[in-house]
Amino acid sequence: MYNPMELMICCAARLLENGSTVAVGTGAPCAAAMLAQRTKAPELVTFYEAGGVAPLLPTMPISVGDSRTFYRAVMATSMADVMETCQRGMMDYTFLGGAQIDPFGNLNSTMIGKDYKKPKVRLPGSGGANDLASFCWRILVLTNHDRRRFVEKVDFLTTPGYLTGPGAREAAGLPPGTGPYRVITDLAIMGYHETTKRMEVLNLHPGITLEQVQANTGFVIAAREPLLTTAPPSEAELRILRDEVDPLRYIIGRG
Amino acid sequence: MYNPMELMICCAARLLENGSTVAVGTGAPCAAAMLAQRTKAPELVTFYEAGGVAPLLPTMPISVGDSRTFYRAVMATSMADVMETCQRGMMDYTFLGGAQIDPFGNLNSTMIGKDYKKPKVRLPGSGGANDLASFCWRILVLTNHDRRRFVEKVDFLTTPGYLTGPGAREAAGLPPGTGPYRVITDLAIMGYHETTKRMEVLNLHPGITLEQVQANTGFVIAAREPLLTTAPPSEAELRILRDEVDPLRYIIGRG
Amino acid sequence: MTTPLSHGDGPLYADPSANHAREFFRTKPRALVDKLMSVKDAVTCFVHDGDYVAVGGFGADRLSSAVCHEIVRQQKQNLTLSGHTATHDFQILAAGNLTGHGKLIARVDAAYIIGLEARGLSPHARRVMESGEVESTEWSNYVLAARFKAAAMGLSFLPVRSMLGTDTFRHSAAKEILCPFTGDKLLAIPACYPDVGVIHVHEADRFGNCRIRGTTVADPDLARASKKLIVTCERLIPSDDIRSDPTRTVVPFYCVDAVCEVPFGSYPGNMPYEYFSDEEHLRHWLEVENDPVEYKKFIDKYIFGVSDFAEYLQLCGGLPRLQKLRQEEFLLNRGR
Amino acid sequence: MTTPLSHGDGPLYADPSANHAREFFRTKPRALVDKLMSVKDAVTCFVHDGDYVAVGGFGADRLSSAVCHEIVRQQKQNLTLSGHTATHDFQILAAGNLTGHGKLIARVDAAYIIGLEARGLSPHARRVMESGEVESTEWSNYVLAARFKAAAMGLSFLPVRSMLGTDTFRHSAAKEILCPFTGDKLLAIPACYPDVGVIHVHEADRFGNCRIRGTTVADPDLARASKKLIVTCERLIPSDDIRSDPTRTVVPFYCVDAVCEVPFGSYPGNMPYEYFSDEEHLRHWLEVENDPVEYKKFIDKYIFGVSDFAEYLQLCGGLPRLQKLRQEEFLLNRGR
Repeated sequence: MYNPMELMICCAARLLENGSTVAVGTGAPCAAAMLAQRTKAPELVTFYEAGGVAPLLPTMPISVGDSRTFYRAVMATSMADVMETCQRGMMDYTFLGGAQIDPFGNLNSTMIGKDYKKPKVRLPGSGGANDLASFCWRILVLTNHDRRRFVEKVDFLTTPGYLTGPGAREAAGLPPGTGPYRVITDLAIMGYHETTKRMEVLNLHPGITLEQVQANTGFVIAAREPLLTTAPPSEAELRILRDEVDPLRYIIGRG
Repeated sequence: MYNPMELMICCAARLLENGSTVAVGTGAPCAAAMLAQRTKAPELVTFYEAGGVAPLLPTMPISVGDSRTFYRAVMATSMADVMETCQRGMMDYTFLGGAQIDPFGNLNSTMIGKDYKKPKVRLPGSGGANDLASFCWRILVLTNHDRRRFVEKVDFLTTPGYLTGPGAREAAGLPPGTGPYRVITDLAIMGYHETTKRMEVLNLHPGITLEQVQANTGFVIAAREPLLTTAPPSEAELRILRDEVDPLRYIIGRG
Repeated sequence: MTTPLSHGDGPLYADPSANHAREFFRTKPRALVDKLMSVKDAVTCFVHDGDYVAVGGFGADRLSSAVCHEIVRQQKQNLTLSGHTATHDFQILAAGNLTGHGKLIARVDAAYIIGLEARGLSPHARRVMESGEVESTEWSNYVLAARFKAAAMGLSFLPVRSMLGTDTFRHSAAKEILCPFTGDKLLAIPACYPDVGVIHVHEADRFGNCRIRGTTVADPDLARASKKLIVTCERLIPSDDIRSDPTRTVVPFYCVDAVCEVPFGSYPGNMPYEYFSDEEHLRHWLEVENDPVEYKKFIDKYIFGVSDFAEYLQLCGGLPRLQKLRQEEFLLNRGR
Repeated sequence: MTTPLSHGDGPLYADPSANHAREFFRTKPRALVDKLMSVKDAVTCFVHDGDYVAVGGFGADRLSSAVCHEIVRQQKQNLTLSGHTATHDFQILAAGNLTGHGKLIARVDAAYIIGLEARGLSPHARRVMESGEVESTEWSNYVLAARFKAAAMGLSFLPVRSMLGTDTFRHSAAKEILCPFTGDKLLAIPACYPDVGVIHVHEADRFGNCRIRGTTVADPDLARASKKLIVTCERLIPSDDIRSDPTRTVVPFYCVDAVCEVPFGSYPGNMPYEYFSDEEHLRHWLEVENDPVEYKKFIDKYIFGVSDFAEYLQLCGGLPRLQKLRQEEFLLNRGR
């Protein structure tokens, strides 16, 4: 048995190639990177926005800048150095999230409402998300799947996905070849259509139907053929995740 | 008794105000800064282009980047940090030199000849001189006085003085309020006319006449009234210079 | 290029002119003089109503909590804040808004505000931002860091490649430009020269030469960019120590206006290699903010009710509590 | 602005495109793998005819002499050099020109070349530059450092405020621009992404994580800017040492392609905290250059006549000589 959070973390971990670089944050993405390093990607190199490079985490960080993020790291540097390493084209993956995501993978973490000067709900803003989504080659999103989150149009486009569609990132001046790659939820794994750049379902998690995914998505979502079923977490994955990565169940306890 | 180099170093040292900053190199400028620190400007802060800040020199550096330039320094940093400190407006003085200097204080350290592609004599180039002359508030030149060096027009304008005259630095985009300040030679101390920005004689060294200065200058040079006579080195200055600053006579031995 | 270049519509809160900054820096004192003073005096002397204030560290990590408390305690008004990874710092300073002490925060360059990362959002900071009494302009973390970098370099702008195509750009004060060499579209961001910078470091001498262990975040650039800089340090060290290893100096004395020795000065935040964050206290602070009446009591007790940061530390459990956090930082409490 | 914006007429030797560089960096290996190899293998693998080569340090200070010798020994052809404070490095590499080994230096971005600071000018390097066989473009030291910085930042250009109004600008490949915020005239300089960078550091682990003591000059930016990077180090250290104090790492492994342990690898230059420069040897080198026949014998003996840098050190006096230079560095010879 496993819970949805455990499955999501396993899915994310499987996407990270060995010998690649990933800018991670706290929480589930951090757990995914740790799991990847202990399974198929021992040479995965993790970066933390505040300056930590390739730490050997003794425990889950609470902040992207706390001392765990450079515990036995190879380098403790500046935010600019990490971000410019991304801007230079050295960062393969990043994990992002947001209050809203649209069919093109655009993210909102700034505000809910219509009037910027008087938001219904003020959220933190971009943080480093806009930068990482602009610079890194492949954007991964880990999030729960519900209609309030998966919306046709975000209230505020904080962080760029494919913007208005094919070619829009390049036209805006963003580095070519970058963009949203996968969205991993408690229901499915989504990718983006090669030509339309709209989100589409690639994998359904065990027991989940495409109808369920559509019902929990606030825009029309297609499936890429052949539609696959996510492999459940292996015993080895679960053991490592539970015993080594998150023994205190900070993250997987939320699943 | 003293030699011309000793006098030049004393003149330079007297110009440096206490509590000010100066970007220095090796040789006479370094000796001048050391002498100033031991006389009227104990709080003079020295910077070396390669990254040394406020060292306590155990001996004369051979290179602007050698380990003496950050011996017991308060900071050993990067060239960019030092240069950007200058660009930010924090550097009061810099010492520069060159194979040629013109009436507006423009310097040539790149080449002698007419054809850039086939120089008669190739020289090192700007080094950091162009940057320091662009960024620092007051440019000081320490040099021997002869007609081949003081020319109407430099073969190559490596490093900016007042360029073509009043307003030219600002029109070129250089930071306002900066520019050549004093030229100290074995004959005299020159400044620049407030409105024409042309070099003019301020002080004659003891025993030197204005005619001698003109005879050794390849352009017409006026004198500012009242024309002063340089005070000879005091006994205290000479003692410190000879016993503490340059006991091995590396610099003053050349005078 | 067929599409015209666009620019953000947000207000610009700090003069990006390098020439104006140079005029200021020309007059900034450069001598190696003693700058040791109390946090109270430093804030009195160097933080003025209406100032643009930038706080270093990364949210609650290596944060100068002591200076943030003192700014609130002295009821500074009408400040503009740089919201560069602002977490607990923003939360502390927001205590100067909507609590009967006037309006401390008037404007914010927002990249990350009102949140405390994984800990959740600050209810009071949200109330402040949703009240409409604080103006804001949007940026990203890197761009705010790069705005300090532009200033540290003595420039009026730098190009970057983020924010393009987004509402973050639309609500910023950035401008699109074309690279003069490649023709590529880039974002020009204005330099940010704060009136006052505030950083917390591990060690400093009385002249202001500073050492930081671990990540520097944006502090070296922020320090160089700031017209005036207040440094708090865990430990004052002899200047001889600084000179014995100048490689370790990351902020030089000539950037610094005040040096204040504040042991545990990042509490309740994490000070790398010194003590971990006090998550209980931070959780309590977040919880109490849910009720404005309770919250007012809370800040009356912890900020306005004490005369300095040392008293605040006493209220929070004093040395025994700090010893526990030190053990947590060094993982000495594991398996117990 | 009434005067039109101008630009330098000099050729640009390195592609400033950040997008092209990103395509390269996308494929650059990132794993923590063993990169230990000989200098000979490093130069064979990573320096190719026609490459743009950038050498770190400050002239003879913290110079990777070993790699410069090996490039000459392997008779690499048609290189472009970054002449950023190039003193003894330029002097060594110029041995590949006008000495019967083809043309090693074909182009140079010149900020400081052919001189050895207070030691005087190199007669042979001058002959090379005055022969007309080497093309050049003019820059300043800071601008070349800033061109590396632009590349390290992943940009195609940066603005600076020097070179304006001079022949240095006229013979450069820079361009005037106006600040989009202030309207001030600035100089846009193209990013420089060298094909190969070469640096000498105090300590490195086998993956390429590097520590430098003392001034870093432009090396951290040069390392990040370079598509391939050769590191020589005084001492190889365990990776555990690196991880025990990550604050001290100034160049991370993912920038590095080759790690070569070369004790005294900066000889005859100065390696701060290790050994001082061998001024006698440098003076001898300068003097012998006056006579092209003697000079040819000299480089035949010291460069072409040895198989590696260790043999060169032996020829120069070996350990006893190096011990003397170590005492000089630490001022242990004073009063003797």
